[in-house]
Amino acid sequence: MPRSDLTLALVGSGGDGVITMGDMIAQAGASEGLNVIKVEAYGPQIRGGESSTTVRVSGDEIFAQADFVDILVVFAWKDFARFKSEIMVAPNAIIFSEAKDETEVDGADLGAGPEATWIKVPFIELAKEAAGTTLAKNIVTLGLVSELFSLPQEPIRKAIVNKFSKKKAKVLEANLKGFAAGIEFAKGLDTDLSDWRLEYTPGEPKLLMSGNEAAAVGAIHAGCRFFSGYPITPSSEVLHFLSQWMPMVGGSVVQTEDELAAIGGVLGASFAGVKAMTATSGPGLALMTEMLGLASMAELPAVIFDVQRGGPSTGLPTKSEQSDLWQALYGSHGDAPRVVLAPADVEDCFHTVVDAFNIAEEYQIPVIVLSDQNIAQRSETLSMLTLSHEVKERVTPAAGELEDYKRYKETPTGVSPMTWPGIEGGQYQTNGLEHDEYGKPTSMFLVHEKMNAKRYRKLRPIRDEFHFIRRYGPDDADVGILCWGSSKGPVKEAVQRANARGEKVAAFVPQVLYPFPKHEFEEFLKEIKEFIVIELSYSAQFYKYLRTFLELPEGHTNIVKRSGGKNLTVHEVEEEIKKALPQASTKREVLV
Amino acid sequence: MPRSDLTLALVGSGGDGVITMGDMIAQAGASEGLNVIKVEAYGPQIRGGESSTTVRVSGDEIFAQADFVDILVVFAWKDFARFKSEIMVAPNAIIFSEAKDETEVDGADLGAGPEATWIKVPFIELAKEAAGTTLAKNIVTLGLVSELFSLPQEPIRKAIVNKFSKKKAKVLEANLKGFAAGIEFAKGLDTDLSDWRLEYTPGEPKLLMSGNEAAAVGAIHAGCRFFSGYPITPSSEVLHFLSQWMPMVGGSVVQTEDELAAIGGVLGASFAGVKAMTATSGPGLALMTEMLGLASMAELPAVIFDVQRGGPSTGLPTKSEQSDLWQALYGSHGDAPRVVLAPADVEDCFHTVVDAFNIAEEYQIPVIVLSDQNIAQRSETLSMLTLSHEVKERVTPAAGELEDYKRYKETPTGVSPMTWPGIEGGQYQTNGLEHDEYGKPTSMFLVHEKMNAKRYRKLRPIRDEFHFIRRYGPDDADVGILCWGSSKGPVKEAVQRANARGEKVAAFVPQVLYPFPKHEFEEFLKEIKEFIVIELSYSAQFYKYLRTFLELPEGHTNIVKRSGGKNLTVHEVEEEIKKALPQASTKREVLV
Amino acid sequence: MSATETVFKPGSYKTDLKPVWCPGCGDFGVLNALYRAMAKLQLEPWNTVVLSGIGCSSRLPGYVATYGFNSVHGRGLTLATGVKISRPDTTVIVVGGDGDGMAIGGNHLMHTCRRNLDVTYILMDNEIYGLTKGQTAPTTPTGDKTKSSFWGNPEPAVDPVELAIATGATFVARGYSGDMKMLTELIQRGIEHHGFSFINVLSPCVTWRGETQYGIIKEKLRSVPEDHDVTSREAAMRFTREKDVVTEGVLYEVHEPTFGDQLEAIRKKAQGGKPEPSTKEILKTFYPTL
Amino acid sequence: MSATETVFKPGSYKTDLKPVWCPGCGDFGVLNALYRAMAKLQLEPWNTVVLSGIGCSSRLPGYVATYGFNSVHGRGLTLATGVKISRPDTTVIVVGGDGDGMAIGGNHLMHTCRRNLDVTYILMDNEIYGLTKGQTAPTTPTGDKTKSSFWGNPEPAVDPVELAIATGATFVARGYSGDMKMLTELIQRGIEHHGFSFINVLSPCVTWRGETQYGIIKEKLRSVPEDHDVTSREAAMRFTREKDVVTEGVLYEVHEPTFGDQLEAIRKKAQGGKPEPSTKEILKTFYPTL
Ligand SMILES: Cc1ncc(C[n+]2csc(CCOP(=O)(O)OP(=O)(O)O)c2C)c(N)n1
Ligand SMILES: Cc1ncc(C[n+]2csc(CCOP(=O)(O)OP(=O)(O)O)c2C)c(N)n1
Ligand code: SF4
Ligand code: SF4
Ligand SMILES: [Mg+2]
Ligand SMILES: [Mg+2]
Repeated sequence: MPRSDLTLALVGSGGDGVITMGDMIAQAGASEGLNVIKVEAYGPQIRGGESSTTVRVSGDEIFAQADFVDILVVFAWKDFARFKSEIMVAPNAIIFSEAKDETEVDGADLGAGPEATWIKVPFIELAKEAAGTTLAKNIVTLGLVSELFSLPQEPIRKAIVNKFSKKKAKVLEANLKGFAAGIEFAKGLDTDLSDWRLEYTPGEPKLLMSGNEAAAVGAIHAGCRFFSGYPITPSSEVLHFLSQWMPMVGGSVVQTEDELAAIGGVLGASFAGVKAMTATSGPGLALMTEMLGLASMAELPAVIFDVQRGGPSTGLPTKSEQSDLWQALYGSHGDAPRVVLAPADVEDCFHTVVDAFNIAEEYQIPVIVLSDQNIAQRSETLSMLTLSHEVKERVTPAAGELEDYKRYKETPTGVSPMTWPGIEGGQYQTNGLEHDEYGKPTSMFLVHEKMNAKRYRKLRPIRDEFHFIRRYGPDDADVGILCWGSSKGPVKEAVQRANARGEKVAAFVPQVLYPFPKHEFEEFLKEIKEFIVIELSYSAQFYKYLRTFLELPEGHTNIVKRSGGKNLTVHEVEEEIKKALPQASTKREVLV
Repeated sequence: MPRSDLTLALVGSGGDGVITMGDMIAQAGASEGLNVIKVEAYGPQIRGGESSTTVRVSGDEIFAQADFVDILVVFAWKDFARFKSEIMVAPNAIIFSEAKDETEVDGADLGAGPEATWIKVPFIELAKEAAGTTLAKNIVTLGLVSELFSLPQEPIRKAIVNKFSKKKAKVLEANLKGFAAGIEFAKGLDTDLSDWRLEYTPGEPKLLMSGNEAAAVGAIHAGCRFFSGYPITPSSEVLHFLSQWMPMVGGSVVQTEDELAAIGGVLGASFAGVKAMTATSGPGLALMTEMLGLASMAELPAVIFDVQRGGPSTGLPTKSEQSDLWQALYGSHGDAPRVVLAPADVEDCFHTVVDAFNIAEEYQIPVIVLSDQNIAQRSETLSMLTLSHEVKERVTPAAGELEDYKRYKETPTGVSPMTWPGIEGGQYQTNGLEHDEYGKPTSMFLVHEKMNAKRYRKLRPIRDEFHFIRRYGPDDADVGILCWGSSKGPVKEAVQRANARGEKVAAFVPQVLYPFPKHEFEEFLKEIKEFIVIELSYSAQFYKYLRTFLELPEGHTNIVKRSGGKNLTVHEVEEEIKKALPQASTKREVLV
Repeated sequence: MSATETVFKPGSYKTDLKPVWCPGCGDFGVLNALYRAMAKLQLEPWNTVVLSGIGCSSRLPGYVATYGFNSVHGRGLTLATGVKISRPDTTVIVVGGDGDGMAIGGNHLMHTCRRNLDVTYILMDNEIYGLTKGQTAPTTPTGDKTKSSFWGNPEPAVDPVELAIATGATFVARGYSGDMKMLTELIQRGIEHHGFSFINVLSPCVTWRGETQYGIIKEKLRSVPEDHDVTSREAAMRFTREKDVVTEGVLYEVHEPTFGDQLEAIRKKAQGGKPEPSTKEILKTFYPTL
Repeated sequence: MSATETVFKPGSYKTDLKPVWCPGCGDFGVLNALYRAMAKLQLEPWNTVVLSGIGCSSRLPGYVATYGFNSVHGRGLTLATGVKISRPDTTVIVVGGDGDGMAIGGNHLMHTCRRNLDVTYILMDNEIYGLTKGQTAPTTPTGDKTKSSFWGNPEPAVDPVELAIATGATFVARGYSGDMKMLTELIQRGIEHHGFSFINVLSPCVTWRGETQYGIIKEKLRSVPEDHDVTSREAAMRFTREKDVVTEGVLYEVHEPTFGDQLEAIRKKAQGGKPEPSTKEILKTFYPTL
């Protein structure tokens, strides 16, 4: 029976072209309206080392990488070793490998069961014969897998034509021959793989974007016209994209000497009345925390896009983790209010960035958007329709407000009229010192207390106005799961599977972490019987943060936390649900 | 009836010599074995602006500045304005002011009641007449107050001789005349102030030190031989002191270009096997957080002495606050374990720094000592006897451990054998990347999880070994107060007063904040009925931190928090006790 | 009164905040020279931004009635970059101390010089950390005893002028806060210069370096020779690391594209005369191009 | 085998960690030259420390069997200061990339030059950010297109040699990773130099700047003229901002007291031949002196 959802993993080393291969499958899928999620991984070698690409294509909605790979292609087993714990195949997977490679492989190591199908393919030979170069191995593979598993073959062929049409005609021709050879080889195979064919109804083409790209587009959409940043994995694509597009919309990109200058540039531009953003990762955010406090104190709008990776220190720079949370919430000296948002998928990256600008500009407060490597660097299909979002502009003070102008005037919301250079009569002198309503420095306790209160007062209206929350599953769930960021994908999928089994499981995913949507969450808590909180942080940063202001159900709270470095799997979530369900059925009282 | 405890405040502007005057009273008191606490305060002017000094001298133990000033001397009321909310006099205070100053003063503004005594003194005239210069006003004042209130007059005279003996004989003579004139004037006063005389039994001289000085001596005592730092108020005295003394004990002080270099220097020296420290305040600590993560990851001993001031941003650089706590606990990316200690008085500054080195060296972990401006810059009398503390040395690996040397070997305590340059055969290559037991970089999830666990495992033995806690009041208290840092002084004093009234009030003051002495605190909680947590942080950082791992008594927890900028007063604590006591008597069940 | 009719006098730029500086501090001279230069140029307060880091000297923006920002230690130039690049029509002036600009902020100084950002930077050099009460600065002479160098400063001093020239500033001058006329002119010329103008001002700290500083500087002070070729890097370098003299005046001035010019050229190239793409148009580029 | 009998060969300094560098990367040449220089000097691995920041180049300490520390981006020199000052008998070598040393780490470079810290700093200059996959570096030529400069780099490039000379390095050399013999000699001389030795090594990134870099450099390469006066700052400056040639060799070398020398002198002065005071003796100074 053909299937609607298929995951392929391709493993090789530099020059094997596995990344190109993944791209082409993803592009072809997207052009056919399929849902695609593609991730890449690399060994420590900068170039020429091991690399892998994993593509999930599906006719149904998908929310994460699959836990298990259905189809694995390995050009050399020694390259695979690097990914052993990262790429697990399904027990009944189809495993293709280079015929010449005689490495002994223990299927159990990969997750393969006795029911797995092992197929040796003379990739090198086929490529050499058909295309005259072993470089065409990947194109041969595309022919093979597209034929065997009914991947969109015509679009893949077009992708090949596209890629090589800029080169000499001979090169294109050779590659098309390689493609054909792969198809031919597939046709000649006598193993029946028809159960593995992908069945889908073609639809409108979809966009294919990474989280970092979506964030960058979000910034431009929100009206950001100044970006300063310092490259750092896994956030650099934001800088790359904006270096191209920002000038086209009339804005500026400055690659600064370090992260201190990056946040400084943002605060300067913002002070000057221009929407501004920076992007970084944990180590860079650490360097920015001093000036984040300045943004809180001088009440400057600022958007800091932070893509989390494994820590501490340089840590695991290419892997995902959810351990920048504390630093984002608490990483400044003094009582320095800020807002923390967190996208949970690629599309969210667009929306949270626009929200971040809206909040920053309306409330004159720094907003940190905590993305993570998982959603930042994976490619995902999106519909154009979902990518629109209302944009708010900074409000110029009314004329009357400029008489005896108080930049930090006390107001019920804590928000004061803000001018910027160019506005005649709006001049003011600000600073990072404690100051009075005019901005004049003071060290008086009473002013300090009043101004602290003013700055924190903004958080309440922000909470009331912005509640970007996702909720899955039935209202009267037995088990309720709370998670954030990229953990959403596997959690949502696990919840849907559980619901399909008739299990009453629900999930709550806040995209606004601070100020936390407390009301909504407490409503959620009331309904459920057993509570699970899931995160990828060894020290359980999210759980501990929740405890600072929430009463979590005593005896019914299951803390699921581990280090990052490996993305959360649906299986892990399902295991937790399995453990929690019986607890829920034995205890009937409502929580909280 | 004479008294054993007296607080004087002296207010003037640059050139009035109020700081000298305070010094002399403090020195004289210390030399007579009195207990002294002296604080200074300044207006924003760098020099020549308003200044004040407040000295408390007492025959009894004292723990903080007094809430109210008994004797106020004001040379010019316009200077006093700056300190209005900081210096409050007792309702029955004696207030001396310059006879020539005709400013109308509303006593209520200062806290004075109708029972206050107002005395105009022709300071200027007396000084000019007796010493030939108005500059001697302060010396005249010393004569006056020492005579009227029985302050140690002979030692004060010696202090004057000391100060002016290096100058021309005429100058000394003139000042001694001024002193005599002050005494004379006092004798001629017809107001009876005998109730305000200080009565005490002279004792052995005491040391007079600030918290920063005590910390610096503690560092040398602990064996610190490398200090790198960047000046910042209110921590610079540590740098100043060490710049003098460190070379005398064979060590080095480097004033770096910034705080990034300061912490870098510390990590380098520590890697090289030399005990090392830096000192800073909130903004500097913010800049150090990236490299704090490196210390966690590379498992390097490091002591970071942070003196808190008002925040956020530049904030209130000369005022105390307790708002660097979150940054100290959480201000790094990734899961980065560290230890946080907090001295609660000047003496503690010595001990916590030695403990910090002991913990850092034994457990190869960064230790942050959170002092605050209040204890850092006040002068306090200490006994030599209390200033000793056991010192631990870094352990060299046993010979066997160097075969197949694993720098990050897994052990039950998480502590691995550590070598340093100069040790033959101990060479290893380390980094801030996740690494295996040998220190080799890896991005494998399983290693990451294992190593996170190893690094965090250290916290448990640290908690078991180090429990520097102070506890005051009866075991079976009705009301229990938790506080940290300089808040201890007023809390302890309030508890003693309450106990003297027969009220069952106790206090718990941990000097180890992380890992928190949970057992001991839970024991404390068990005994009490009503719980108060007190801190100077607008966003209640300490209270929220406690919530992350403790169940605080529901319905019996009183959160007392406010911004810093003004030190906690005994009165504030007493008010809270007054509110809490009736709650405790109505509810009899034991908490937790 | 509309903008065009206004005549700005030096006093027009005063705010009602009283300087916290010590009586006799060199920074008063810098502030006054700045007021005068601004008046000479008739700078519109609402189109002028004065920024700084932290230090005694960095308090200056509070005393100038333009848009002003006394930011955090060492980072004045980073904020100035954001201001000038995002709002190129404003006149941007940055001030700070030797510690602010050469110690903690040294990296930003170096890179802002290199980029030739069109702002004027006034480094108020008092050879000491004033605000924090007298520690060694990068310009403190070797051997001098300070609060943080009990046994004498072990480090050689930086010459800010040398650093500015070597790292690419296109206008480099040395001034003295005691020479109001010259300083006013230097600031005026610095603001007029299209590109990064760096003005190293000797501005004595009477409190931590003593009143004698004025005398010491006056003794050594001389003007830049008439025949000095300001366009020669080599010639300008001759006025660095001076020992027995202090040369005042414009030491170096060349014309190079500014950072803003370069970014503007990029915008032109990128837009190619076409209107700004909409979000939708940008998104469309993410459709597979098969 | 005791230390004195050992003979170290270049291979003795190899660890069993395989370099992550791309085939053809210039950094291999630097590593090999370093091994050779170390063997020539018979450096004892246990008395040698190699430090770095973050970058492709900064991976180097992992491949040298001494004490090694691949620290965090830009901070190699700060750690080196702690190592060298606290343990003056060790030989300290610091390596890093152009981004690491001149962008985020620029301030430390400048101040370490100034202090004349007795360490050897090898800046592996590939005109790009290698590890993060090809963004503009401070040494990337103006106009070059990189991942982060889609429309071409808007900034002028720094000349690391100029900066090092201007900020006080006492030994400044330029080398090329393709000239092993010369580079070995430069590193050896740098280590032997008492003071801060700065070696700017052109070390091509074949992945992000292309294989052609080798050809371009070779074409321009020339040795420092025989008659060059290495003690002249002015003469050395002539080899900076070169366009058509690349001059290899020792460009500048003078002898000045090192930072360590200065601190040692302070210790001598402070101790005045007296024994170290005990804690009690220090505390006693806090008794009132009336
Ligand atoms: C991150 C940080 N580190 C340190 C300080 C403390 N600090 C304030 S001003 C200053 C130096 C002042 O010297 P300078 O820049 O020369 O200015 P001046 O006061 O001499 O005009 C220092 C170290 C700070 N505010 N922030
Ligand atoms: C604080 C911080 N910011 C950014 C990064 C990301 N980063 C790692 S290496 C690098 C630059 C690499 O370039 P370079 O120093 O020239 O070394 P190369 O790889 O070219 O040898 C950057 C930006 C980081 N690790 N830490
Ligand atoms: S301390 Fe020095 S620099 Fe600061 S205001 Fe006073 S004289 Fe000026
Ligand atoms: S990316 Fe460039 S610098 Fe890095 S290893 Fe490869 S060739 Fe060398
Ligand atoms: Mg200064
Ligand atoms: Mg590089």
